[in-house]
Amino acid sequence: MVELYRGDLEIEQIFKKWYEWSLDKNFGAMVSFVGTVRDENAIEGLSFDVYKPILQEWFDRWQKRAQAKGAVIKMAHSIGNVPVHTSSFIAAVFSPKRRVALELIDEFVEDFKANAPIWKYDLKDGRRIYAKDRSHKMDGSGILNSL
Amino acid sequence: MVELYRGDLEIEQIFKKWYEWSLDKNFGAMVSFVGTVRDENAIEGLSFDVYKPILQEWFDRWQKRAQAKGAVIKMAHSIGNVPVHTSSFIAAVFSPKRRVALELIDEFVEDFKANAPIWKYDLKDGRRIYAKDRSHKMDGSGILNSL
Amino acid sequence: MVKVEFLGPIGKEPMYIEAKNLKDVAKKLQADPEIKKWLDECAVAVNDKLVTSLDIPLKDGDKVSLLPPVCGG
Amino acid sequence: MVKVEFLGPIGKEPMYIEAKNLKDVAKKLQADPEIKKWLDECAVAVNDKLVTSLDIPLKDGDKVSLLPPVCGG
Repeated sequence: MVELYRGDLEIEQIFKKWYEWSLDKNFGAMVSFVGTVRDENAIEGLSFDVYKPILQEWFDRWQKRAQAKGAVIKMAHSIGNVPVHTSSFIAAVFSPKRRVALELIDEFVEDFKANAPIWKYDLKDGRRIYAKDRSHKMDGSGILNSL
Repeated sequence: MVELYRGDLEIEQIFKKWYEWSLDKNFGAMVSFVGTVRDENAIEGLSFDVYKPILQEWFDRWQKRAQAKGAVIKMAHSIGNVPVHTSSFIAAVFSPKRRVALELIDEFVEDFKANAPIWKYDLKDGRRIYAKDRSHKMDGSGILNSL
Repeated sequence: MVKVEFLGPIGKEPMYIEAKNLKDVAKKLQADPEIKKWLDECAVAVNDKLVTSLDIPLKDGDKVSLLPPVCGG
Repeated sequence: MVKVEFLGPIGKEPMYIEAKNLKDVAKKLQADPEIKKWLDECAVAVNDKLVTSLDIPLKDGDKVSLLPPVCGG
């Protein structure tokens, strides 16, 4: 299951929980990715909308792909406001062998950026401004204008 | 600096320390790799010898390479015995942007396996058995037999 | 009636329209200038499954979602 | 005298030998059957710097290290 939390993530707690979960599963490798809000463009933070049903389905497809390689993926993401220098995203891949984990985390994070139904806003003066210039059209975009 | 610890690593503590260190450095991405001893071949654990001077020098070269990309690498490794289902290795890359971190962790871990001066032994019945079949000749091996 | 919902930054309340298939939905949305400007950029889901074709029949109670450009992480 | 040390699983005490360069060291080590069997597989460091050539002069007090195949992690 995708884990969603309001506000910034307690990364150490989530990492600890996942690591401890993994210890008796006989995985040899755990690779994790943490995304932290950078202080740039004079923002106070970022804010996120998440559409859970399609996010979960997208994630389930990745979990099946991981399973076929003997691996497991976990992810957690923020909903709402995340201040500068706190974290909004953590993902981890567990696998018996390191190559699988190193390759999967890379592919997973890139596809996450391109296709996970999450919308990002800059927070400035308490207002949310859609980060359109950093956003990506999902696969299949535009069909409603294709008549 | 390379962090070396006797016995298995307290992964949550090390991760927490590194993560907290990173928060005000304005990195956007942290990618970490954890290696855990698998229960296989009827071993009780693994054991490691480390030659610190050459390990540190190898690591310093990687740190310079990371620095040139605006990134920082950290690593910790065990010395001596590490029981099954505990961890002997953690490395992390911190960088402003995710691509640098995802690519560096992969290259770093692969070169670590090939060239870091660390020797691995299986622990069976309390005895250390050199894991020669899983070991790799370092770059430049064999010159003393080349006359 | 089919429910059309607008996710993320589109910031519009759901619409309820008569439509026998996704083509009908497309025609009606193209007629609204506020919505039309989003259509090139939006992916589409029917009952929370992403679709890549307009040849999809719809029935009463179905839900069509518009997903504008994303950026998680 | 040059100190020759054997790292990791070679499990041998350091040797102290007369050598003007790394070639001299190679010759002496090849003469010891116990050591010779490791030579194909070992990398070599002089004063903790890895080297890739035997054309390296040595002086009194220098240290030569033999590094057998590695496997960290």
